[in-house]
Order: sequence, then structure tokens, then C-alpha cells
Amino acid sequence: MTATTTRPEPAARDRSARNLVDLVFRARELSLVLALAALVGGTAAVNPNFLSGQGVEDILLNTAILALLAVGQSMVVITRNLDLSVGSVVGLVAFVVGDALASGWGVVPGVVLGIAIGAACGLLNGLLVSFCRVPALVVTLGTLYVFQGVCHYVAAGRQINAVNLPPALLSLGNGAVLGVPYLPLITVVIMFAIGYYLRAYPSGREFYAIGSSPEAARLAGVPVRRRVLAAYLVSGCLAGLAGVLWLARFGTVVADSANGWELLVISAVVVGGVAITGGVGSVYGAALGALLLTVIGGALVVLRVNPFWQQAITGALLLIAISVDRVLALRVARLLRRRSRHG
Amino acid sequence: GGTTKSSVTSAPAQPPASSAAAAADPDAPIKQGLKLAFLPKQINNPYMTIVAEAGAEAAGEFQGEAKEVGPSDASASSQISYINTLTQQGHDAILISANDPNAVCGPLQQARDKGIKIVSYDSDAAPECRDLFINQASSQEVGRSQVQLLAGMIGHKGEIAILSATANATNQNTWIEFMKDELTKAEYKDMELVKVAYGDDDDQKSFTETQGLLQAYPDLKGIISPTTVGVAAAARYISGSKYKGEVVLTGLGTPNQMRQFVKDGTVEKFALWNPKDLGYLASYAAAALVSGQITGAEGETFKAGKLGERTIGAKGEVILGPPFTFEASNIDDFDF
Amino acid sequence: MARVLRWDVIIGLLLVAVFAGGALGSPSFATAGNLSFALGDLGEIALIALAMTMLVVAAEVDLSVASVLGLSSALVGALWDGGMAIETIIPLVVLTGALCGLVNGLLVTRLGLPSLAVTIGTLALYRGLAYVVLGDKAVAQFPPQYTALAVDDVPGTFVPYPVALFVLLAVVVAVVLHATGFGRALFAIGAQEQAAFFSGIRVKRIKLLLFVFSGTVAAFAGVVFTLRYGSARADNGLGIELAVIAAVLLGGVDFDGGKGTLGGVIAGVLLIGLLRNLLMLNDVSTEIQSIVTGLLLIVSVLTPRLISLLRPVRSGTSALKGTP
Amino acid sequence: MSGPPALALANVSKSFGAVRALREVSLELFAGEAHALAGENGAGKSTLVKTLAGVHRPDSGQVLLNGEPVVFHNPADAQRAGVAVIYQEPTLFPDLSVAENIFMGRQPRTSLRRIDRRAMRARSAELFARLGVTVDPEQPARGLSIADQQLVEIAKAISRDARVLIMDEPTAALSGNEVARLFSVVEALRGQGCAVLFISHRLDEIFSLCQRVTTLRDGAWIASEPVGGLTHDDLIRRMVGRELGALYPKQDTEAGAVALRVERLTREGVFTDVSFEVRRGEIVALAGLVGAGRSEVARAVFGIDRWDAGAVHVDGRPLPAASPTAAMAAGLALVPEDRRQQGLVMELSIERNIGLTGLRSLRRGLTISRAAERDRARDWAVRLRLKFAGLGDGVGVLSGGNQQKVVLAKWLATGPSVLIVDEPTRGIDVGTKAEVHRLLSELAGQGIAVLMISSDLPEVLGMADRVLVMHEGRITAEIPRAEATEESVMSAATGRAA
Ligand SMILES: Nc1ncnc2c1ncn2[C@@H]1O[C@H](COP(=O)(O)OP(=O)(O)OP(=O)(O)O)[C@@H](O)[C@H]1O
Ligand SMILES: Nc1ncnc2c1ncn2[C@@H]1O[C@H](COP(=O)(O)OP(=O)(O)OP(=O)(O)O)[C@@H](O)[C@H]1O
Ligand SMILES: [Mg+2]
Ligand SMILES: [Mg+2]
Repeated sequence: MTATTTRPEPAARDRSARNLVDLVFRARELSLVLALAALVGGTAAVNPNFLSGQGVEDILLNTAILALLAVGQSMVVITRNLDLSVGSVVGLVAFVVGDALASGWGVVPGVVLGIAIGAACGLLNGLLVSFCRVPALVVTLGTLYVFQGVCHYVAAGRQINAVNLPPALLSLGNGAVLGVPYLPLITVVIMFAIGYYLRAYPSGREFYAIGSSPEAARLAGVPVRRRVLAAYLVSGCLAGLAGVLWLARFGTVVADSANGWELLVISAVVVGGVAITGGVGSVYGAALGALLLTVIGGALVVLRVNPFWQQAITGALLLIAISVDRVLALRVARLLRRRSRHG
Repeated sequence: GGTTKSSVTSAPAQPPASSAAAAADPDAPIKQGLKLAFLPKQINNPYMTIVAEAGAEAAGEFQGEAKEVGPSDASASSQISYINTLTQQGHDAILISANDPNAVCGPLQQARDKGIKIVSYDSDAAPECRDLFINQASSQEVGRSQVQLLAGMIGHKGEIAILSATANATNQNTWIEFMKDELTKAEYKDMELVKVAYGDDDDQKSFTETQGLLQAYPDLKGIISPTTVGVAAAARYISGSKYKGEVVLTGLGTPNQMRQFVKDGTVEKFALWNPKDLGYLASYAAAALVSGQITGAEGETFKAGKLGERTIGAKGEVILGPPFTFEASNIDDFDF
Repeated sequence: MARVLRWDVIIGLLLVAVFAGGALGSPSFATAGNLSFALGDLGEIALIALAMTMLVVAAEVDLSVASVLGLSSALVGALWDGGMAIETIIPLVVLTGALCGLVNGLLVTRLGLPSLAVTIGTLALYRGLAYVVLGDKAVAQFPPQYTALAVDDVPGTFVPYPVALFVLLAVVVAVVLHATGFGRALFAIGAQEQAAFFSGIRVKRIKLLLFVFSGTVAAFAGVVFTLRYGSARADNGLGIELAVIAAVLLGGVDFDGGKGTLGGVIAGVLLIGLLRNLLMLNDVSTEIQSIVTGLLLIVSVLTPRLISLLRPVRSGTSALKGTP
Repeated sequence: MSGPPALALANVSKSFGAVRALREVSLELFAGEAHALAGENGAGKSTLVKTLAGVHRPDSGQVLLNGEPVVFHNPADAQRAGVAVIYQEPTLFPDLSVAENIFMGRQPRTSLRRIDRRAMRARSAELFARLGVTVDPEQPARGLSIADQQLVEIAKAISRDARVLIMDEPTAALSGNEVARLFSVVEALRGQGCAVLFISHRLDEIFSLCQRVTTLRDGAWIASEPVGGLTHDDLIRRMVGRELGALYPKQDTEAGAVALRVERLTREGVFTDVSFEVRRGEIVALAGLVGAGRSEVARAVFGIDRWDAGAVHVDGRPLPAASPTAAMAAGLALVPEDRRQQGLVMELSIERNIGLTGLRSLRRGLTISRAAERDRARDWAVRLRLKFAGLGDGVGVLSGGNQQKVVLAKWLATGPSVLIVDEPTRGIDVGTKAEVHRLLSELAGQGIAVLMISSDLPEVLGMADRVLVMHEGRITAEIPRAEATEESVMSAATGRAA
């Protein structure tokens, strides 16, 4: 037989622990916002133009597409997977839709076509990852090449010119309501929709569960494969939409729009505090990450930094961002430990 | 001690191109069924495509055939794999727009050792590694005329910037050198080149770089973008921004890309040569080389179909002609 | 283990098939000249893949390799332009590479950051530094005896010197990975880091070592690259990190760590390289080439799994390990 | 029993490659009855559980729900059929809060089918109250002790108000009071007509909780009978198929020189001023409540965690902080408490795992000698009576107890002079337990200093020459064998003693 006793009363430590834990979780979005504020403030101080209507509009427009992709990507990453093919999907969609519109399609069918193509790509990735159990990296790196190839094949060296595109589309890319451009508006709406779903709905939480521990999720009766498939589907659709918006924004596209963006998107997600190992993070963070990256880029130009230094500085800032955040987390963790037990 | 740059460059230079030894026979007939290969910087660049297609047309005129192969990224290394394969396949001539004049040198030499003629166009390879360079326009002239064009439009006054392609693009950098040199002249004393930005011949990057320029330099009066991708992207941003009408944009662009911006007044004038003629001339030059009409030595002449007789200039350069300036009045006469 | 073995076999067979197909299909393929070039063209990727394999087995990854390559190329250019002797430049540059690796390693081991995140950051940083070093310049005219060393074949073979060097290094890495305690430790770390640590394995030190090695190799690859093309530029080797990773994946190394063989990776590298070469020789356009590469990657990994899926699943691991 | 069994197995067989985990096993679980499943490590208990839970599909035979044959394609099917399972190994989502872990997939909803977090928190708090423990529902599961994890698992299972409740060694990590509370909850559920399947290696628990018991040996069904007429020895005989030597065979040995000396060791917030000695030939037990910080002390001594103050000496020489490698070199060995995360590399084979602690000693020239690796593994596998198909098999497929043996093997193979074992017999069957105990005292006999952390009080009293008791991170008592009784130890453990 075994000893019979009572456990120490741990209520106190738990409470303080909880607050600290909350703090850690909030910290990410918080520190991002602070970093942004500092950066924008500093830059604007040097060059007020940065905050001129035009300046702000440019930043918002530039962020919109990256943020959209980051939102989709973070959904995949949260399930402990990865989608390297987004860049290629954007390129493919931008060109194919451009081609269709140039040959007289309506805008709405065009948008639908774009999202449909994106969905198809996402579905392919999702099926291979979830049902055929091919590692996400293999699949999406493979489809990165495939979609890119298909896009070049379709394009065959041609270019879509703004002149041939319906004005309605172009105005979607550059127009605004009440001074707020459409693109960022679309992104924000989608971001909040997905963010809310992931937080407030049982099925939404299951994405986190899967990323946190696939085996446990399976044993808990979570439909793992369906969810993973869904994540890729969403990422695909958003990449498709992003492709259309890209077309709307830039008007001129050749085959390789957004190629190489996969890493950019992933950096945004990582900076945004979505754990690459899954289960942690929010789409808001990811979007903020995208905003931060864009602002850094813009600021460096506005601050007249030598173009040869820009990339280096961007990289350095990226590293600082994640390092600081990490150090902060470690600090809080230690605090947690010291407070957690024995008073 | 050790091997330093000085110790190498002071050493005797590479032997002159083997083929130059052979004598030229101006009246030799153009061989039948020549196999030419166009190797552009990258295949999905519309400008490059136009050139190559025109080249193929010309080849048709002398019963030869020309194909276009190339990498999807404008990098020297991937271009070199293609030089190798073309060499293995044994073509009569390779026409190349080099991504890196030096990097392509070795492989091109290997090709020439197999008796393949090398003609560079658009962007030159190191002179000792090619037989001919078909220059769209004298680099000197391009550089200077661009500055003159802009100066005229901004009244020789104010800050200007350049939006180039990639930082390593040879032709771009040569032109920019001449622009800077032109700007040292007295009549430009009130003009200041404040920045050279790089759009990497990527539409979106060029677009955002333009944004940056205009914000960073509020007093900017003019932008020169001597690349078709860059000038189109810049025009598109300006046309949709508050800077329209404030900032003068010029550069090198294709009429089809620029038409709308000329019409909506964003761009007044821009320049370019006819890329079709470039490809056409390149094909004929290659044919002449292979057929032994010319060897690439200065002063030799050859017939280039509808473009008439052409003479080889210094350093084996053949110049297409002066760049042509497009504006509202004439732009509709062109379609490329 | 069984699967990994089967995998190597698959890739090996594919390789043989491609080679045979090439030899029969296109006359210019199996020529010494072409093979020498094709192999030489793989040199840098193959070298880097060696280090990458070890990292991935230990469940880490280094995306900054291409940038390190670029940086080292830029340095070679700048220093050579500055009149330094190539004999001093090379060790200096390789050392810098080691330093780059050290930075990656420290960020990963000391701060416990995910290597993917870190090396995406340094990917930008190192490439940026390359531009800082060399700007828009392109340096050439390297000493012929050295450029020759980077291109020429070992006398009497169609194997360029860099490739020969690769073979030597590959043998060393293979032994280390599959026959030494260090190798055992790598697999343990990759599969279950905490348990490895509890077994007295110096996890952090080993990881640090791997990153340094990766940086060093990448920098050396940069030197080879520069000499082979006789041209030093800041944008050299842009984006080849994905090519390397593709090769490693094709070689059957599991990115969750703890699984994989070097033989597979080498086969993977060769397969991708020779296939592309063959396609080019047959005038298959670039876009089709990349489609084929992508499909190859997916299919080669998919097939064994489909086979094991179609066979009635006896192993009880289905439920517990079945998730993507 | 009246009516058909709520859940039953009929002639079920299940093999994994060469291993026949279950052969023609039948089992009937009736509503309102607590049914025990007994068997040695590797007998097939967990496999049976996983078959009932829809994780494994039987190779042959049937699963019957209320007498009707059913096929559970996956765990979800089984759950829908009202089967709740506590698996032997905790299956939590480290990044999610305890409450979310409990209600994943069944969260209470508000309007618009959104999650009602308040209700979720409240209901988890209720559950823990029922179990008489305090775990913060908002705390992330990462960082919970093994015990706390086990409690969350239990809460998860009982929250389902299932018709069939299956528990695979739920008490392995728990101490008496928690076990008692768990049993009263199970009693209640049983009263509400829930069928219960209970697995434990602690026979008293079987006798105190269950009405019927089924015994498995080597995957084969041995007997199903009322617990009433059985004695411990009957049950053991059924399980082991032979008579067992006495448990706790520790004979007094001559305590030698001090091998391990720990001085005022402190790790802020975890343990404070911990000082003690272990002499050669001595077995010293470290007793205390779950969560007292015993494992943390062990971890710190072995160099896993950094300590903030104090010192550790091995054979008189000071040990550098935070270096397991140095600790091993000094002759220390730690059999950790969490074998899945800390003890074993699940993907690797048995021999690789056992070899892991001897990478240097296995070297012949530059490379590892496979032969040496294999001999080392076989030698210890045999000595510990490991049940395995081949040394090349992954340890992941071994039964819980057999995995524990591999961990012991890999550390004993290093020939340590000081052996620290954290819960060495957690989840180990009576037979093996006796072996482990014999082994420990044998080692002590050979002059090895043994520090044994255990929550199993009889084990502590039976094995230890001295008992150190920890309470809330401090050593509150040191009791020589003669005076060590349940009362003395427990009063120190709860801080009641002077
Ligand atoms: N997934 C698997 N693959 C291969 N063999 C397995 C697997 N799961 C269990 N086995 C084997 O089946 C046999 C029974 O294992 P099981 O876990 O059911 O034993 P157990 O009775 O639960 O032992 P313990 O009391 O130690 O938990 C063991 O020999 C084990 O090695
Ligand atoms: N990995 C961990 N991370 C953070 N906190 C932990 C961890 N493991 C345990 N703890 C905390 O430290 C306390 C001590 O747990 P631990 O299990 O080590 O105590 P113990 O005395 O060894 O009890 P046990 O009988 O479970 O071994 C636990 O109450 C838990 O809250
Ligand atoms: Mg079990
Ligand atoms: Mg413990």
C-alpha cells in the first residue's frame, strides 16, 4: 500500500504564475507594437514625409499583401507545418488571372478564378501532407518548383500590362473608401475573421492542439487530417486572393511576381511570434510582423540609408527582434519559477 | 609574397581570340541551315523575348534557325549551364546577353575552342571571350542622351535620381558612369544626382523603390530609369500618386508598356532603340561570322538584310544606331 | 531504418536510370566534357549539402549558407582587388565563414531560438554584408593557376578538382555520421534532444560545432564558386539554399531529425544535377525542368509512403505516429 | 451479471511484426463493475486498452458494444461510443491551458457555438475539487510535473461521464491521498452504472478497488475471476507463472567512505539548503510528497539544472555545476523520472539507447565498434530479463516497464560509483520490481552509493538504510532505517514533524 497524505496548497503560486503567463503571451504583440511605434516615430522625426498621407498609404498598401500571406501561413505553421509554395502561387494566380482579364473576363469572375486556383494549389499541398503523410517541407518545396514552372510555362515570356486590365480592378488596387485604401481593408477584415475563429471556436482551437501535439490530438479524437487540410486550403485561398490583389496593385506582371517571397512571409510569421514548432501564436502577431518588416524596409529608404546597407540592416533588425523577444520570455520564465513555489 | 592582383595583371594577357587569325572573305555566301541560339539574361523578360523572336525571323530569311533558351533567374551561374549545353549540342553560334561579363568568359572560350562563334548583344561579355558585340546604341550616347533628355524637361535644375536594375548589371553601370560624367559639365551645375536606387528589374521592387525615392527626397525633380522594367514600374507608381506632374520621369522603355503613361501625361518622353532591329542585326552578324564573311576585326563590313551594310567598330562592336525618343506624337506608330 | 534503406535504393536506381537513359538517349550526355561540367556545376551545392545533412540529422537547419557563400565571394573579390595575396585571402575568407556559422550557432544554442528563424535572419544579414563589402562591383582576373584548379579535371578523369575534394570530404563525413560516437550523438539529439542531454551528450557544443562547420564549408564553397566562374560578385549563389535543401530532402533525410543517410543525400544531389543537365541537352525548357524537379521531389518521397499505406497497416504506430 | 457487457473483447489477437502482443484474449466489462487487468510488463495490457480505445485494430476477433460487434476506426469512434481512456503515457497539449486540455473537442458553448471560457474554467475547477487537488485551469500544461499531468488526464477522462472508463496505470505517479480521492470518484461513477477497467502494478489498489480481475501473461488470457477469493500470491502466481522471492531484499551492508556529498544546495524557488551524504554500499531514500522537489535536487546534482548556491562533491572532489558530462566522468548516473522525454530516444533501437551512455568506451580507434555496442546491450538486456524481439527494435514499441528496464540498463552499463534513481519502479510489475530491488541492493553490496527517489513508501522503508524526507524544497528529516516508519516519514513529509 502507499502513503496517504495531502499535497501542499499551491493556490497562491498558481495565481501569480497565471498573471505572469498571461504577460508572456501578451508580450509578443505588445513588444511588436512598441517596436513599430519607436521605428515610425524615429523615422517621422527625421523625415515628416514618412507620415504624410501618401507615405502612410504606401506603407499600408505595401503591407496588405504580405500580411495577407502571413495570415494564411501562420494558420499552417500553427499546425506544425509549413507552406513554402505561397510565393509561386501568388505568381501563378497573378499571371493567369491577368491573362484572363486581359482577354475580357469580368473582374468578379477573375477574382473567383484567382481564389479557385489558389484553393486548388492549397488542396494539393494539403492532401499530400495530411493524407499521404509526406513531410510539409518536401511537399511545399516541390510544389514551389512545380507552380513556378507552370506559371512560366503559361507566361512564355509575355507580360500583362496595366492598359489591358479592366479599370475596376486597378481601382481596387489603388482606390480607397473614406481615405482608407481597399487592400489593407480587405486584409484587416480577413485577419480579424480568422483570428476570431481560431480563438473562439472549438474547431479553431483544434489547430493549436494539432500543432502542440499531433499524437495527443489524434487520441483526443481531433480530426487531424481534415484540419491540416483546411489550414493548407485557407493558406492557398489567401495566396490566390493575394495574387489577384498583386495584379490589381501593380497592374504589370511577368511570370515571376513574388518569387522568393516564401522566406519573407515566414520571417513575418516568425517575427510575429508564431512558433515555427506549432501550437503557439496568433494571426494578429503575424500581420504585425508583416507590418514591421515593411516599415523597416520603407524607413531605411526614407532615412536615405545606402542601398547596399539596407538588406544587412533589415537582417540585423530581424535577428534583434526575435532575440529580444526570446530573452524577455526567458526572463519571465525564471521569474515564474522563482515565484512559483514555496512563497 | 603570394599571388596578388598586380602580379597577375602584369603577367602577359591571354592570347588573342584564335578565330581572329583566319582571314575574312567578304563575298563568301551565307551558309545554309545555320543553327543559332539566343541566350538572354533571363527568359521571362518581354524585352528579351522580342529581341530573340526578331532574331529568329532574320534567321528564317537566310534559311537558318534560331532558338531561345535561358534561365528563369538572371544569374550568371544558371546562364553558364546553358552555355555548356549549347556547346555540347554543337551550334554554329551562340548569341548571349551576359549576366556577368567575366563569369561567362571561361565557358564561352570552351565554346569557341569547338569552333562556335560568340556574339554578345544587349549586355556585353568580356571582349576577349566573344567575337562580336552588337551594341543597341553606343553606351556613351545612351548615358549622355538620357541626361540631356531629362535636363531638357526639368530646365537643367534640381535634384535627380536614377532607378537602375540590379546592382551588378554591366550595361546599366556603364550607362550610369556616362550619365555621371555628363552631369559634370557646366550646363548641369544646378542639377544634382542624389541617389542611385536598384529595382533589380523586378516590377514590385522597382515600384516600392520609387516610393522610397520620392519620400526620401521631397525636392526630387526627375528620375531616370534606364531599364524597361524599372521605368514602367516607376511610371505606374507616379501616375497613381500625388507626385504625378510634380516629378519628371524618363528612361528606356518599350512603347507598349509606356503608352498609357505617355497618354495620361505621367511621362513626356522616353527613349529606346528598336529591340527587333537588335535581334535582327545580331542574327545576321552571327551568320556573317560563321560564314567567314567577317572575323570580328575592326573595319570589316557585312550585309544585315533590311538594315543594310554594317561596319565593325573598335573592340569588335557593332552599333545598332542612336536611341530613338518616343513621345505622344509618335508613340502610336510603334508596337513592341 | 528499413524505409530509409529502401529510400536510398529508390534514389540510387533513379540515378542509374537517368544515367542510362542519358547515355543512350543523347550522344553528348555521357561525354567526359559534359559530365565533367555537370559534376563541376554541382560542386558547391554538393559541398554544402554535406554540412546541411549533419545539421538536419540533428534537427536543425541553416538557410544562410547561400548568403555565406555570397559574402565569401564578395570578400575574395574585395581583398583581391585590394591587392592581397590569394594564398592569404582564402584562409581568411574561410575563417569568416566559420565566424558566420558561429553567430548562427550561438543564437541557436545560447538563446534557444529555432534555427529556421535565426538563419532566415542571417540569410538577409550576410547577403547584405556581401553588398556592403563589394557593392555593385564585379571583380575578375583571378590567377589562372587557381581558376584552373577550380575548373580542370583530375588528370585522366572527368572529375574536376573541387568534386574530387568533395568526394574526400564526403567519405570523412560519412564515417563521422555513421560510424563514430559523434554521429551517434547527432542522431540521438535529432530524435530526442532532452534524452541525449540526460545521457551526458554535450548537445549545445555539438550543435555549435555543426553550425560552424556549415559556415566554414559554405565559405569554402564560395571560394570555389568565385574561382570557378572567375568572377566575384555580391549576388553569387543567390537562392541556392533551396537547391541544397531539395537535395537533402530527396536524399531521404527527415527534417524532424534523427533519420537519414549521407549516401542518400549524395545520390539526391547527383540525381537532381544530372537530370537537369540531361533535360537541358534535350532542349527541355527551364519551366519544364523546374516542374520535373518539383515532381521528382514529391513523388520520390510519396512512393514509399503510398506503398506502406496500401499494405494493410499492421504496425500499431498508425494511430500514434500517423499525424503529419 | 445482468444484460450484455457494456464493452467486451472476443478472441482478440494483435501482433506487431514478430511480437504477439495479444493472443485470443476475451474480456467483458459490465456496467457498474470495476474490472482489474493484471499482468507483467509486456503482458499486453496497454495493447488491450488501445484496442478497446480504437487506437489499434484487432488482427482477428471482435470488439463488442452492448453485445453488438463494432469496429472503432479511430479513437474518435470509441469516444463517441462512450469510452473514455486514460493512457499509460500522458497525452497533453503542452502549449494549451489545463482547461483546454480537458475539454478539447467538447468545449462548453455559448451562443453562436463559441467557446464559453468561463464555464470551461469553472467546470475544470470543479473536476479538480472532486479529485481533491488544486491545479490552475489557466496554467499551460507545459511544466506540469508527471503527477500533475496524470491528474489532468484523470480529470479529462471523468469529465466525459463515459459509460466505460478505462485507466492504464493512472496511479503510477500519484501518492496515497490522490489515489484515495481518485478511487472515491471512481466508486461514484461505478454507482452511476459506469463500467471501469483498471490497470495497476500495485496489487493492493486492485484489491481495494475492483470486483473482478483478468490476468494476462505474454499476451495470453490466463483467468478472469472475482477478486474476492484471491490472495496476493494467487494473483502474482497467475501473472508470473512462478513463485516470487521476497520483495525488498535489502540486507545491511558495511557503509564505506562518503561517495556523494551535497552541501547547502539551493535552486531559487525549487529547493533550498539541501545537504546530505551518501556512502558507498548505502542505499539512501529521498522521500516526500509529489512536488516536494526531489527530482529537481536529483537533476541539479547530476548537472541538468544549474544550482544557485551550494556545492556537490563526488569521492571528495567538487563537481562543476550544470555539466552532466562532468557528472558522468565523476562516476554519477541518473535514472530520470520521465523515461519518454529524458530516459530514452524513442526512435532509436534498444542497443543504440543502451550504447548512448558509453559512446567513448565503445570506441575502437576512431569509430564505434558495433560488436561492442551489441554485447553491452545484450549483456544488460539479459541481466534485467528484458522482453524484446530483437536488439535492433525501436524502444518506442516496448511496453512501459520494459522501457524502464532499458533506461536502467543504459545507466548501469556505465558502471557508476554513485547511482541516482528517480522513481525506479514506477510502472514496473511486481516480478521486475523484485528484480530491480535485488539489483539495487546487489549494487550497493558492490560498494556503489545509491540515492533512491521514490513515492512508494513500502519501497522506501524496505530498501533504504537511511531515509531523507523533503518537504516544499527543504530536507525536513533524516531517519535511520531502524526508526523509519510510515508515521515518522509521512509526518516529516507533510512538515508536521519537528
Ligand atoms: N506499437 C508497437 N509496435 C510493436 N510492438 C509493440 C507495440 N506496442 C506494444 N508492443 C509490444 O507488445 C507487447 C505488449 O506491450 P504492452 O504495452 O501492451 O505491455 P503492458 O502490459 O502494457 O506492459 P506495462 O505493464 O509495462 O505497460 C510488448 O512486448 C511490446 O513490446
Ligand atoms: N519540467 C518542469 N518544468 C517546470 N516545473 C516543473 C517541472 N517538473 C516539475 N515541476 C514543478 O516542480 C515541482 C516538483 O515536481 P517533481 O515531480 O520534480 O517533484 P518530486 O518531488 O520529484 O515529485 P515526483 O514524485 O513527481 O518526482 C512540481 O510540483 C511541478 O510543479
Ligand atoms: Mg502498459
Ligand atoms: Mg520527481
